[in-house]
Amino acid sequence: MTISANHTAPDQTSKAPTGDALTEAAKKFGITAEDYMLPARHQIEMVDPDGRLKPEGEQGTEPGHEYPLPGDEELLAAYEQLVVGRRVNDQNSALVRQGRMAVYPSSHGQEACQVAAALCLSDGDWMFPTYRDAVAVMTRGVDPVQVMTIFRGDWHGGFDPLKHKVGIQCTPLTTQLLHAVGVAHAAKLRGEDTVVLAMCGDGATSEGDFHEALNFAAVFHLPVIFFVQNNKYAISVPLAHQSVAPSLAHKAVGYGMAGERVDGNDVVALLAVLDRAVKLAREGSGPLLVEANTYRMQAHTNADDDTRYRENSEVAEWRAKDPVNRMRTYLTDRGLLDDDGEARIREKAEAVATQLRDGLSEDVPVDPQELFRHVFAKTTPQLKEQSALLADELARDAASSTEEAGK
Amino acid sequence: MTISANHTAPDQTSKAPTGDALTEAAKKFGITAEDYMLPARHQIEMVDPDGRLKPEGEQGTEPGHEYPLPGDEELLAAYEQLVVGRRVNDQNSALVRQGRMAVYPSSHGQEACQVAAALCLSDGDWMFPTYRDAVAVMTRGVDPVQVMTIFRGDWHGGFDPLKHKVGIQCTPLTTQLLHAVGVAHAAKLRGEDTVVLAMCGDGATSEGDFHEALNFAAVFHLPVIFFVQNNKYAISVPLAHQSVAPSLAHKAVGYGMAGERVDGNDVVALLAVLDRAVKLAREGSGPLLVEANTYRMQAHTNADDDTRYRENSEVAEWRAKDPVNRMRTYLTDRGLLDDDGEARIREKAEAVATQLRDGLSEDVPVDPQELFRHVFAKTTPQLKEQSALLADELARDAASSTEEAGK
Amino acid sequence: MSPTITTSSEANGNVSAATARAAASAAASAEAAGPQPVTLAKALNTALADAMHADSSVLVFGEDVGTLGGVFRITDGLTATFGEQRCFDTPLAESGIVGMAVGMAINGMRPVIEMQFDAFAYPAFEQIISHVAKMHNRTKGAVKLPLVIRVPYGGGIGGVEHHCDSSESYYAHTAGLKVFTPATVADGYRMLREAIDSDDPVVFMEPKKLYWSKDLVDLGELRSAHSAAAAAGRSSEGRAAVARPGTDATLIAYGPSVPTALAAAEAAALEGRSLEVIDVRTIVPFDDATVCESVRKTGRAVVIAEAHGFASVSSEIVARVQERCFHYLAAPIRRVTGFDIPYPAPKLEKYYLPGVDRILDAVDDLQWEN
Amino acid sequence: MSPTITTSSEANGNVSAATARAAASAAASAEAAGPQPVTLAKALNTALADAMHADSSVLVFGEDVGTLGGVFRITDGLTATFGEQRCFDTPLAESGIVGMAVGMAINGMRPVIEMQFDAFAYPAFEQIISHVAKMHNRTKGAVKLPLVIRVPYGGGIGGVEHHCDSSESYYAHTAGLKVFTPATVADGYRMLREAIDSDDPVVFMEPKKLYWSKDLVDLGELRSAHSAAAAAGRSSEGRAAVARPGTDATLIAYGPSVPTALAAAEAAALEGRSLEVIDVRTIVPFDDATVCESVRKTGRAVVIAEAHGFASVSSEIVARVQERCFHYLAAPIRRVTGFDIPYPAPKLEKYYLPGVDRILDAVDDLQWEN
Ligand SMILES: Cc1ncc(C[n+]2csc(CCOP(=O)(O)OP(=O)(O)O)c2C)c(N)n1
Ligand SMILES: Cc1ncc(C[n+]2csc(CCOP(=O)(O)OP(=O)(O)O)c2C)c(N)n1
Ligand SMILES: [Mg+2]
Ligand SMILES: [Mg+2]
Repeated sequence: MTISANHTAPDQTSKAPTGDALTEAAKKFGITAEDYMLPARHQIEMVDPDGRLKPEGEQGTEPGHEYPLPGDEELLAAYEQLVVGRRVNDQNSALVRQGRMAVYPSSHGQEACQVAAALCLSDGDWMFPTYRDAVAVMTRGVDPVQVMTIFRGDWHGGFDPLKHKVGIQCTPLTTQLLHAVGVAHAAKLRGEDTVVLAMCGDGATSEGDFHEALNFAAVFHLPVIFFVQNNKYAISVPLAHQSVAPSLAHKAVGYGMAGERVDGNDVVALLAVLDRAVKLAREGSGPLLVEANTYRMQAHTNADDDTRYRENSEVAEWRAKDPVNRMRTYLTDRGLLDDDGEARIREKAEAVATQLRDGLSEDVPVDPQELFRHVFAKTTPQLKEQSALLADELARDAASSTEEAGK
Repeated sequence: MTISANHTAPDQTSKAPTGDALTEAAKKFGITAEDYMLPARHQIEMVDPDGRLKPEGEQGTEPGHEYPLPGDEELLAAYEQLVVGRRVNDQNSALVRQGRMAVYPSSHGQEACQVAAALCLSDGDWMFPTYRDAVAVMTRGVDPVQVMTIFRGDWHGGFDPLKHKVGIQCTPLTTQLLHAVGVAHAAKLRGEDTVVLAMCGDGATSEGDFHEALNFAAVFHLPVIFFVQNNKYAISVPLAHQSVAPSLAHKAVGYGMAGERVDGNDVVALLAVLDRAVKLAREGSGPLLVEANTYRMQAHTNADDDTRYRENSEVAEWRAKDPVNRMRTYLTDRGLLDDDGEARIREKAEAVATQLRDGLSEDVPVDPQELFRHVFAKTTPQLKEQSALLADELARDAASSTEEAGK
Repeated sequence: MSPTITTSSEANGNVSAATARAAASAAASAEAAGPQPVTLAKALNTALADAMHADSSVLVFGEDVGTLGGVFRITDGLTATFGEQRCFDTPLAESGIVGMAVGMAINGMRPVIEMQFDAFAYPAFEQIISHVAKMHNRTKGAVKLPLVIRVPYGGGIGGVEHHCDSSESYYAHTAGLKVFTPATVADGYRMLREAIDSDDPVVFMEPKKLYWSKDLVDLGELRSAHSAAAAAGRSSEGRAAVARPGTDATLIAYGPSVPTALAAAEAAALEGRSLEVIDVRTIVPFDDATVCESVRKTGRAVVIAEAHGFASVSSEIVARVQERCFHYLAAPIRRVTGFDIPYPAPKLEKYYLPGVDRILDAVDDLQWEN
Repeated sequence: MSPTITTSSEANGNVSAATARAAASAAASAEAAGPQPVTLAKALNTALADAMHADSSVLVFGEDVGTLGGVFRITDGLTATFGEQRCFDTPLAESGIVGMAVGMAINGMRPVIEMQFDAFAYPAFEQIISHVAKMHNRTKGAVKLPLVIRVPYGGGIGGVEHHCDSSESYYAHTAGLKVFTPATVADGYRMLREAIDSDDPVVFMEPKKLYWSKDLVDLGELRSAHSAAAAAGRSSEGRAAVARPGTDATLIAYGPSVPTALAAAEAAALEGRSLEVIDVRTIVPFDDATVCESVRKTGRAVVIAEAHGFASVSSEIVARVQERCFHYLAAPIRRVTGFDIPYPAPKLEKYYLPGVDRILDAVDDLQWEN
C-alpha cells in the first residue's frame, strides 16, 4: 500500500526522545510512515484452510510487509505443539467436567496463536499471558500441572515467573501489558536485548490500560510485541461492540508503531509475522502490534453458555478453518509428516494429557498457614496475630475431633 | 491524499452495530476509509501568521478534507471574542498576582481555540471544558465572574452546567470526555440532535479515559467532537514525551473515526474545521477528532516556573504566530475592521475586565454550612450531626468573641 | 416493547416521564399470586424490569448485560423486553461505563450499571471517587446524579483471584456515595428499587454468594408496597433491620455475613445464649439508632464482615458504637472479619471467611464472667 | 554522573548492585556539618538522591519529575545528577506509571514513582490493588515487588478540588500494601530510605502541607544512621513515636495532623492538662504496642486525622484500641477527623480541617468528671 506523501505535521515542534523511529522505519522499508504503521491491506495468510500453501501474491504481503516462509523444522516443531496444545485444551475441559478443576478458559481453536506466541521467543525473552493462554505458557516450557494450579484452585499462580520469564496468567484485562512494558524497559536500561511478548484479547483492547501500555512502549521505544488474539468475542460481546475500526491492528497508528494482522488459525503465517516482529523489535524498531484473526470455538469458560448469544452455524464456519488440521494437511502434503511422525506426536500429546490427569487428580493437601506466609516479604505483627488466631482455631478443631473420635 | 485500496479486513465477521460508518463516509467523500480517518497530509491553515489568506492550494485541504472559508460575520464575531478572551486571560493573571484569585491556568495564546470551540456550537449543544478553558466557557455565554469561582476558591464550580449546557471545568484529565459521551448518548436515545464538544490537552491524550471515551463514542456512533488543544506541553513535559505518533489526530484511526489537524492559532481555519465537524456530527457521521496545533505561551499556572524546562526562544517563536494579531491584520486588510471597530471591541473587552475586577474583589462571605448542604440530594443523619457540631463550634466562637469584645 | 425514552422526572428537572403503571401491573399478572420461593437474583432482575417499566429514563448497561443477561443473569430478559436502547452491552472498559453513565445522568437519564465483579470496578475508581461522588456537591446541587452502580461482591463461591473481593469499604469511605447491600430476597427487590429512585448515586453491593438463595416472597406485594411507599415519599434508606431479636449480645452484620450471623445466633440459642442480629442494610447512611438501641440493650457486640478488617466498614461500626454506647458495654466490641490478606484461592477460602465457629468464639470472648 | 544500571541486589535475586558509598559521602561533604534548618521537601529529595547513589537499580519516574524536579520539587536535580535513565518523565497516565513500575520491579529494579497529587493516583487504583498489593502473595514470594509509590496528600494548602484528598484509608485497607507517612523532617528522610530498602511495596504518603516545614536536622548524621541501621538489618517500620510525652490523655495522630496534635497538647498544657501525642508513622504495619501502652497509661484517647472519618484509618485506630485497652478506658475514644464530605474549596477548608480547638473540644469531652 502506498500513501503518496509524508503525513507528518510540518510544524511538529518537539523531537521524539528516541530519535524519529517512524522516519527511520520509512527509510528502511522505502515506504511512508503511514504505510509502516497501517497493517497491510489484507491479513497475512500463508496456508489456506485446506492446508494448501497460498501463491506468494495472495499471502497479503506487500512492500514493507514482507514475510518469508518459516523453515520446515520450525513448522514441524510448531505442529507438534499444536497437537499437544489441542490435547491439553480438551483434557482440561474434561477435567473440569469431572470436577478436578474449577474452571478452564479453553483456547481450543486458538492453538496456532498459542504455539506461535511461545515459539517466536528466545530463552531470555519474556511473555505476559492472560487466563486463556495456558497452552502458550506450557509451550514456553512451564510444567503443565503447575500452569493449571490457578484453575484447580490451590493457589493463584503455580509457577515462578522469574524462572520461566513468563508473567502470571493475568485476569484483570490488559493490566499485564503494562507489566510487559516495565520488564522491557528494565531490560533496556540494563542494555539487555530482551524482547517481551504481551498478550490480550479483542475485548481487552477497549480498556484504558491497553492505550497506556502501547503508548508507553512507543514513547520509550521498547521491544514489546503486543499480540492480540482477536477471537471475535469478549464473553458474549461480539467484536462489533468493541471497535468499529477497520481492524484492531489499525490501533497501532495512534501510537506511531507498526501494526499487522494475520490469519490466527494459520501457524505458518503467525510464525512468519511474529518471528519478524521479534527480530525487528530486537534490532530496535520499538514496539509492534500484531492482531491474529481467530475464533473462540467454545464457550468463554465452562461457566458460560454460548448458545445464548451466538449461532451454531457461525461456530461451524470456523471449524472448517481449524489450525491443527490445516497444518497436518500441509505438512503431510509437503511430505514432512507421515503416519509414524503423526503417531509419535500423538503419543507425546497423550503423555502430557496423562501428566495432567495424574497431576490434577492428586488431592494436594493445602496448608491454611499459607494464607499469611506470602503476603509480605517481611510480615507484620497484625498478620502474626491473625495467623495465631487461625492456628488456635484449627488446633481446637483438631482437639475436639480427636475427642469426638475418642468417645 | 489517496490510499490505493480498501484496508478493511476481508474476513471481519461481525457487523458494526451502527451500520458501517466508514464505508458510508468513504462513499460520501469518494475516498478510502483510511483517507477518511487519517488527517489530511498537512494541517488545515487558512490565514498565515502574518494575517494573509493563504492560496487555496496551500490551505492543507484535499479530497474529503475540504473546508470552505467561514463567512465574514462569523469572523468578525470571532475576532471580538478573541480580543475579549485575551483581555480576560491577562486580567485574570493580574488578579492572581494581586491575590484576588488563587490560581489561573491561562489560555493566553490559545484564544483562537477557545473562541472557535464555543462559536461552532448551537444553543442546544454541549461543551465539556478543562481547567484551561475558562475563555471558551465565557464565550459560550457563562457569566465571567461565575466562571472564575473555582479559581477564587469559593466553591468548586460557579455556574449551572444544565442551564448553560457546559460541563464543570474539569481537573482530572480526560475524565470529562466520557461525560461528554454520556450526554451525547442520552440525547441520541431521546432523538435529540445535540452535538457535544469535548476538550482536552495534548498531555491528556495519554490517559486511559481518552481511549475509552473515543472508543465508546465511535462504537455508539455518537455526535461528539473531541477537540485536542495541542499546546506542546503538559506542565513541563513536552509533546515528544507523550506521543511519537505523527500527530495526535492520527489517533482517530484506531477508533474508526475521522481525524483532522488544524493551525490552532488561526481562528479562520479553526472555525472552518470545527463548523464542518459539528455539521457532519449532527448529520450522523459519528464522532470526530480535531487536533489544534497551538502553544501554551505562559507557565502552566502561576504556580509553575516554565524557565526550568523550556527556552525563551521557543516561546518567542510562537509569539510571532499570535492568534489575535493575525486576525486583526487579516480583518483590517480585508477592510472588515477599522479603528472604530477596533475601539468598540476593546471597550467591550475592558468592560468584561472591569466586571471581573469588580466581581472578584468583592469579598463574598462564605457560609460554612454550605459544606454539608450539597453533598447529597437527600442528606444523611451523619451529615446532620456533623453540621450541628460545626454550628455549635461556630456559635461558641461567636459567643466567646462577643464576650471578648464585651470585656 | 420499547417505550419512547424521555428524561427522568426526578433528576435535573427536565421533561417528565410517564410512569408506565399499566405495563408494570401487566408484568405482575404473569406472576403466581402469594409468596413463592424466589432467588435474590430473580428479585433483583424483577426490580430492574419494574423500574424500567416505571420510568423510561432508567437504562441498564455494562459488560455482557444485554443478550447474555449478565454473567449472573441479573439483567436476563431486559434487552428482549425493553430493546437494545434501554439495556445494552458496552465496550469492555469500566471507567468508560461509569464515565458515560455520569454523562447520561447529567443529561436526564437514570443509569443502572453493572460492574461484572468487585475487582473489575477498580479501573473505574477515579470516575467513582472524583465524579460520581462529587458532581452534586460541586455544582451546589444543580446537577443531580441518579446513578446506581451494581457491584456483585464477596467470596464463598470458589472464584479465582479478583472475583471475590469485598470492596464496600472503599465506597463507604468516599464522601458523596450511598452504599446499600441487601441480605434478603425482599430487601434485594425493595432496596434496588429505592436505589434507582434515589437522586443520589448509590453503590449497590450484591452479595454474590446469596444470588441463588431463596426466600418465600410475594413479588407482586413487594411491587405494590414499593409503589405505595414511593408515592408517599417514604424510603427505608438508612434503616437497619433487626434480623433476629435477642437479649444477651448483638451481632452486627451486612450482606453476605447476615445469614452466617443468623446461623451463629441459632447455634448460640442451642447453648442458651440469646443473640440479636442486626442487618445493617445501608452502610451509608448508617442507622446508628437501631444499632445503638440493640447494643445498649445487650451490652455486648460482635461486628461481622467478610472484608479485610483493617480500616474497614467494620472498624467504623466498632468505632461509632463504642463512641455512642461506651457506658453500656460490658466488654470490648469484637470483630470477626476477613484477615488482612489478599482473598485466598478457592481451596483456602473456608479458612478466610468468617464462619459460625469464629463468630461463636468471639461471642464467648465477650467477658461473660463480669 | 550516570552509573551503570544493574539489578537490585535485594529483589528477585538477580545480579548484585555495587553500593556507591563513595558517591554518597561525596554528596554528603557538600552539606554543612551539624544540625541545620531543613525542609521536609529537602529531606525527601536527599533521601531519593542517597538511595539512587547507594543502589543503581533505584529509578525515579512519574509526571514532571525529570527536568522540572516535580511540582513540589521533591525530585529536584535527580535527572541532572543521575541522568535521564534514572529519573525521567513518563507520558501522562497514572495507571501506566504504576503498571510499568510493577514490570520494572519484576525485572530487578526498585522504582520510586510519584503520583502528582492524591486524587490523581485514583486512575492507578486497579494496578495498585490488583497487582502491586498481590504480586508477592500470588507468586508465593517468588516475585518481590520493591516499589515505592509516593503520594503527596492532604489539604491545608488552598488547593482546588482533587488536590487535597486524604487517600490513605484506601491503601491501608488494601491487604498487601505497607503505608508510611512521616510527620517530621528526620522521619521523612529515614522512612523514605526504609521504604526504598523494603522488599515490600510501600505507599509513601507525604503530607504536602508539611513540605516546607523546617526542623533542625543533620542530614549527614541521618545518612550515617541509615547506613548503620541498614547494614545491621534494623528498620523502624511499624514503630510509632511518642512525639510528646504526657499523662492525662493520648492524642493519636499521623502525617499532617501531628503538628496540629502537638499544638493542641501545647495549648492543653497551658490549661494544666498533660497530653501525650503519638505519631503513628507507619499505618501499615500498625504499632499496637506503643499506642496501647500510652492509652493504658492515660486512660483516655483522641484519634486525629484529616481524612473523612467514616470507615477510615481513624476508625481502625479507635476499633483496635478499644479492643485492646477497653478496661483501661475512662471514656469513649473520640475522633477528630475531616467531615464526611468532599474536600471543600479553599475558602472553606479551615472549617473542615481538624484544628487545635476541635481537638481540645474532644479532649474536654473525655468525661473528666468520672
Ligand atoms: C478489568 C476487567 N474487567 C472485566 C473482566 C471480566 N472478564 C473476564 S474475561 C472477559 C472478556 C475478555 O474478552 P477478550 O479480551 O476478547 O478475551 P477472550 O476471553 O476472548 O480471550 C471479561 C469481560 C476482567 N477479567 N477484567
Ligand atoms: C488524572 C490527572 N493526572 C494528573 C493531573 C495533574 N495535571 C494537571 S494539568 C497537567 C498537565 C496537562 O497537560 P495537557 O493535557 O497538555 O493540558 P494543558 O495544561 O497543556 O492545557 C497535569 C499533569 C491531573 N489534573 N489529572
Ligand atoms: Mg475475545
Ligand atoms: Mg498541553
